[in-house]
Amino acid sequence: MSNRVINLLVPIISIILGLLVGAIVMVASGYDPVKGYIALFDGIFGNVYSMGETVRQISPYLLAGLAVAFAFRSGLFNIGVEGQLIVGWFAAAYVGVAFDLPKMIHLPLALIAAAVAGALWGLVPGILKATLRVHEVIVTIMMNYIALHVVNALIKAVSGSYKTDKIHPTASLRSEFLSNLTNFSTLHYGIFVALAMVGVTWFILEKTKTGFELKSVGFNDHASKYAGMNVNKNIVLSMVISGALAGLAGAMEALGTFGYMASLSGFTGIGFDGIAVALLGANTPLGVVFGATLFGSLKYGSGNMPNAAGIPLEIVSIVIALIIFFVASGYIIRVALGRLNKKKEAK
Amino acid sequence: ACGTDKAKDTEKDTEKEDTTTAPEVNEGAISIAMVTDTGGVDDKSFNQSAWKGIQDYGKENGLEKGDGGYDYLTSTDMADYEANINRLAHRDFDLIYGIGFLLKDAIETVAQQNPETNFGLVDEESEVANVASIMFKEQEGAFLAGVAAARMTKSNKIGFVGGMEIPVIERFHAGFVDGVAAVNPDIKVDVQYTGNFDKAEDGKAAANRMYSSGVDIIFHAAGGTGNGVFSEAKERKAADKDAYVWVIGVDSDQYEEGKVGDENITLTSMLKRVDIAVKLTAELAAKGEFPGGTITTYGLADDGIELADSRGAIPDDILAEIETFKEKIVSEEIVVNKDPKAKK
Amino acid sequence: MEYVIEMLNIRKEFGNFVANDNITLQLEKGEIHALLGENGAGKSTLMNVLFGLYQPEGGEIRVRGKKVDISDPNVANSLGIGMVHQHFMLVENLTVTENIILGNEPKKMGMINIKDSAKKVAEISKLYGLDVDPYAKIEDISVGMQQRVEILKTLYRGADILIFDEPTASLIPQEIDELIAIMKKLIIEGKSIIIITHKLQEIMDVSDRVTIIRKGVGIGTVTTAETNPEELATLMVGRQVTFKTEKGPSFPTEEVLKIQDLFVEDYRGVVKVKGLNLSVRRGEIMGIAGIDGNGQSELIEAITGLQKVKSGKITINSNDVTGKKPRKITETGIGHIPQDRHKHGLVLDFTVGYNAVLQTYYNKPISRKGIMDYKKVSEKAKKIIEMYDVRCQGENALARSLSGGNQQKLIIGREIDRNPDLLIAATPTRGLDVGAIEFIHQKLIEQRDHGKAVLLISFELDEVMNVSDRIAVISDGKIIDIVNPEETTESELGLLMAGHSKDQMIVVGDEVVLKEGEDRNV
Amino acid sequence: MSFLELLYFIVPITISYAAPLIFTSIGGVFSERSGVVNIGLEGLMVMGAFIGILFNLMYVDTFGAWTPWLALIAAMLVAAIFSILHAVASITFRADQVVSGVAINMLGIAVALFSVKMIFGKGQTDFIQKSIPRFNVPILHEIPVIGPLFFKGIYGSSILAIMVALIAWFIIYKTPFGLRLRAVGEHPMAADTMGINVTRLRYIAVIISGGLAGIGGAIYSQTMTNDFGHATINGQGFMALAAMIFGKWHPIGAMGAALFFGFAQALAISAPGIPFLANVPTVYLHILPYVLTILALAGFIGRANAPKASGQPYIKGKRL
Ligand SMILES: Nc1ncnc2c1ncn2[C@@H]1O[C@H](COP(=O)(O)OP(=O)(O)OP(=O)(O)O)[C@@H](O)[C@H]1O
Ligand SMILES: Nc1ncnc2c1ncn2[C@@H]1O[C@H](COP(=O)(O)OP(=O)(O)OP(=O)(O)O)[C@@H](O)[C@H]1O
Ligand SMILES: [Mg+2]
Ligand SMILES: [Mg+2]
Repeated sequence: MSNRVINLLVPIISIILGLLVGAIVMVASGYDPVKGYIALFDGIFGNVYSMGETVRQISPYLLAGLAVAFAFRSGLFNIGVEGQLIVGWFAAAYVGVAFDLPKMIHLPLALIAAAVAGALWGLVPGILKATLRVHEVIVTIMMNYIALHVVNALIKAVSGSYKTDKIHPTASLRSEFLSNLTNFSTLHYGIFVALAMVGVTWFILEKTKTGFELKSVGFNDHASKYAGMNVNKNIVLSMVISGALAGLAGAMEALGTFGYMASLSGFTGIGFDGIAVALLGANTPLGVVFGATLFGSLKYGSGNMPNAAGIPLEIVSIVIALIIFFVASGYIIRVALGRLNKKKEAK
Repeated sequence: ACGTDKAKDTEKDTEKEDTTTAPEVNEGAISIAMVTDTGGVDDKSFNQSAWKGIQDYGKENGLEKGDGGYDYLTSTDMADYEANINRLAHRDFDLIYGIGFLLKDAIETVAQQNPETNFGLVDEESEVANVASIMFKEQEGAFLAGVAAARMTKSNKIGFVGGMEIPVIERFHAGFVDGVAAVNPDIKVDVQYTGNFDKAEDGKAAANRMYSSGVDIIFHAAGGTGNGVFSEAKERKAADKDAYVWVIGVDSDQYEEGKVGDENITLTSMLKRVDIAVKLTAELAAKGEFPGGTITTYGLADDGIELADSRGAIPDDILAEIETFKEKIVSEEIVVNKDPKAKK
Repeated sequence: MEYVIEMLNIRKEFGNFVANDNITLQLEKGEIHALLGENGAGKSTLMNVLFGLYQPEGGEIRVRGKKVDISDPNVANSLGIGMVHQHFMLVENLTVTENIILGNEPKKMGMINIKDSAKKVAEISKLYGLDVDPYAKIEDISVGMQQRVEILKTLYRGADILIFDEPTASLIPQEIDELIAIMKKLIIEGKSIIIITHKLQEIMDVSDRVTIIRKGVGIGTVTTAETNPEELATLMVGRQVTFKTEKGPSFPTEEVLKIQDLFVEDYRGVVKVKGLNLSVRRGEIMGIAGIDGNGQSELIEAITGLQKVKSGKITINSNDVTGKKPRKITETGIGHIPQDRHKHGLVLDFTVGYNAVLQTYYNKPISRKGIMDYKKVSEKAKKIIEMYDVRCQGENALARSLSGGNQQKLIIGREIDRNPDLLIAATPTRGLDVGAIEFIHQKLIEQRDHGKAVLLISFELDEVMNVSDRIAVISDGKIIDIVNPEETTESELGLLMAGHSKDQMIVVGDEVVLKEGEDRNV
Repeated sequence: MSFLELLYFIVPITISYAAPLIFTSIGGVFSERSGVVNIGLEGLMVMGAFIGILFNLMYVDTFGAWTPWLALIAAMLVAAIFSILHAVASITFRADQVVSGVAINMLGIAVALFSVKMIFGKGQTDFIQKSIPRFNVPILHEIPVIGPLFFKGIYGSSILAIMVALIAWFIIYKTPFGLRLRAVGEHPMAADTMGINVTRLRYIAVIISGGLAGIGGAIYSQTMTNDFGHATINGQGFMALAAMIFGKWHPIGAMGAALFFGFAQALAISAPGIPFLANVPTVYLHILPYVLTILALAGFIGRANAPKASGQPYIKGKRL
């Protein structure tokens, strides 16, 4: 087995193991796992509508995952993606409602607004870390709550109600074409924005000198300083870019899925799931595509389990968590594969 | 629209006939389903109540849980709303409810895509032709709660703990303050919004502050945060059997929640009978009188809103007085304020 | 003769790589036994096997004649084997005592009995003449002191067989002398010692016998008294090695670096450089000799812009660089081989290629308009790998996977390749075998011969004397004298480093000593 | 409210807010001091909150007034067992510790809710009848000022929390176990050469953190909500994580940070009773605790350094 094959096998084996344990749990609690998994499969691939929704669900996960991964690569743990997403959501919705512009300008403007809002939210922990060495984990956790309350107040202030008006069609990512293609699903152009950002982050990290610096700082800030890099600037930059990506994830909701923003009674969870997505993908942009696809599909498809099989959807969360465990424990799977390999060679 | 659906429905029912032994299926019955908001179907609040209405309708008409009968789907986050409604639409239910104001856009979107299906929306107003909006005059019930509180208080200090400042909660708030003022304008209502529905510790601290400052009755409209209000009151009661502390529950009868040994600190609860409204709307639809495109507002007049049995906590004379106020509201002699900021 | 340790035909594999191939080592009671080999020959591996950190694939170990299975360090400890590791195994934020008693703590009512422990530590250290403060934190004490703690750790556990893995690599000359004295004392107390070192003179000075390994294979054991450094080097490397690096006369030209009245504080805010003046010219190697902690690090950091200058002026190629950003300064023509290669010299999780461009990645041709050209990175890396003989599995190998010597060669290659007018080399050969040292010295001299300036900071008198054209002696933050190595002896230099001026000394035979009445203020 | 009345109100609330956080963050201290990052505290708290309520409901008839306390023990045990998953993944299987922690968080809430649905047939449990009571500490509560501040109407669990912080300090800084723990988190290879079983020690530390987080969750559910549902533990674990970092990986520091969070929260909630805060728009009050925390960090707490080896699996013989 080549390294490549093993790298591919590890996630596949993890998924199978996760599903297997999930099946055992289902049997143990009196459900029919076959029926359950058929429902799950149908929920993801059953028809064009579900496929459309699945892809739609993947878009924000892609961006949230990229945001976490990007910060990780420069040695920062951004738990604040959630808050950055919320402010991005609001900013995009606000621009979508407040302006009347041609689509060519309006949509990009709304997207940029979301990115900028997220970036600003990332700027605070970035600056505090760079200047005062305040741990970014605490600050980003706090910024999440601040985002939640501030945005709720802002929604009320600008709309006088619990939610913003609908955005103008000129700012919308929704597409008649995609929707018709998928039997009225909410699939929107956001997926292309998200994929484009996968390309952009990959480019930044792997091709630019900024990416080189960010990674260098992430691995060894002392050596980076010796090499003449501005470590503090890179810390701030990393948080800002990460925040911008998270803000764009919010734009997916504002301009695509919902077309407005309503007061949130709690976190969306997308930001936290982004941590899992990023780490499943080993913090590389391409890996994030894998993580987001897995996560988004299972998350969306799980809705069909109570629907079609009467199985509580928590079972899918259990399966997802197990898959994460197994992927993370890839080392042991590799060891097992290695042994298997040796035995085969011996024969 | 209903006619065609019914044809399909009876087909299904006959298919089912041989596998199940459904007791006298009402031929004219329609299949109904609902999508919860993120509270889930047993939130002890309007989701639970709506589900009760749907079950009641189903049982009365001999329907089974599942396709062609009645069912629900739980939403775990906002993105689930539309997907869930769509799932139910794909399963050909005749009438699909969205429970909670947050589901408005999702209901409208799917309704427009499925003009043949009927939809119900609770707590929000929609003008889409195949959507029946069900609204409640929470302020009217809150008003009566206010009357009860104002009469029962010994300290002349009353509290209101709200969750987030959103229109529904503000209706509770406004009505309650109105009701208190109607009895005794000198009583100050201590109002506090915690900004969340899921932080019991905040509800608890707010209640603690209020009780500590002399408040003896608190009306909460704060979901899970309200749990904290109850736990604070119960602790006070547990510590001192003679403590005079009360909580007024919301949405469903929260009597069970108020038990402290043999005592109970739930004064009463303001009930929002989503179940009645949901069932009624289904019955109309079955008769071909589905109120699509219109807004039906339930209040004291049609028992859509009421106070729960206080189980003796409120003496009869006060109950009588509450009844008088109720009649005045029903007869529109009193129009209850529904916006706390619109000071009269 | 009685053997306390017999390692017979030890074989240790890492994957497909054989690090120890049937090596035999026998330690006599009461002897100091040296283990010699090039970097990566397998010395540390062999000792780690003895200490129970690695399990051998073949061979057997006998301790005091009895066959043993040393499955983990606990077993080694109970057999009386203690090891002072190449990289210190000390927990930096714990105290000396805590580090010593770790894993074997005296208790009193469930609590650690720190008082008694400290007392016991003090007792042992007195017995063996190891001077330490039991309550000091490791991060606050000198490297020499840390090493004494390591030795105490083994003695505290009652070890009578001690393994020293490159104990002298990071010590200053005085500390080395002290260590040798300590070792001799330990032998008198009945201990037996295995020592690994790359310094042949040390082997000649302390050891009774020497076992040599080359590329994982045991070459044999010789008696020290019957051999000489030249023979040892030949046995170790497998070819003739020159010791005195060949170097022609220097032809200094114009001034590259000029430092005037420089004052610098360290990171704690203590003034460490106190009015230092220095001038370095093209075509010369200026050595800086001094005892560690006399301002060398701060001087380098000030020149390279990593530490703020309190007052004074630094010019490079007539550009005033005082207070400039590190990169600005680098660009005026400085190359820098930092003292701590892991912390400052390399990004260990980057590939060799990335590390090769760590100073130049932002310029053409490596990057254009902010875009990296990774083909160019590979080309550059390959060039450095070839020219500087960096042994690794290609430019895509992680820097972490290189041996220390090869990591150092990579840094040197990277810095020299930029063709700097001034190359600052801080302890560039620490921990390297003689072959590698020879190679690095050659490179420094080549730089000089190409008309560049080199500033060499080293704690090894040998190195400063052999390589420098002039030696500036630093003491207490000032250059107290500049001497010509041809006209100076090591002892004279030693006294200068200790802060004495030349007119306090006289020549007695071929030794320089202090005049009568002058205190030795070490 | 007079100033003193305000204090009489704020101080006890501060302490009761802080108690679950103190337990959980000290759990975090143990784990991270041994070199294992535990971002799964949230999931472990969820487990504890659930088991606490479940036990309480099931055995209240058997154990009467002792039930909530025994429920704490049950929660501790189950959460400790649950945390073994994290230990196995991140210590033995060398998983990325953050990933494993994230999985613990997902799994905790999913397993708890799934069980609730299995057992109760609905989304949340019933209400418990015996929650953790408040009481007046005999004699002490009569001391003027101090009495009402610290000894009147307090939870036994709060006293327990403060005791646990002190005990944790004692264990970590005074006992052999603590010394080894710190060594392992700082330089596992050094500890290994001293004959300390790094793996075993890390397992123990992670299990302790699970147990403490379990108690934290059970205290929360048995004092605040009195039932268990999907939103019972909502970010408390992350706040505990923040408290641990804020407290610089020191048990007393973590306790201080938890108390600070509690104080900020109590201050925000009591604002309507404080004259100069009464008319502040609510949004400012809602963000007050979080803003105060950031300011405190930026203002005077400054840099904190995690244990050096935290986050890295220990692999014998790996070059440094
Ligand atoms: N953990 C390991 N995994 C794989 N290979 C290793 C490991 N440790 C050592 N080696 C291999 O064993 C060889 C011997 O390494 P060792 O550390 O024993 O060298 P050494 O003689 O101590 O060198 P130096 O003099 O530089 O300290 C190395 O060249 C390396 O290839
Ligand atoms: N953990 C490891 N994994 C893979 N290779 C290793 C490992 N440890 C050591 N090596 C290999 O060991 C070789 C030399 O290692 P070694 O520790 O002997 O370096 P060194 O020459 O002793 O450096 P120094 O003494 O300066 O630290 C390298 O070529 C490297 O590939
Ligand atoms: Mg080595
Ligand atoms: Mg070695």
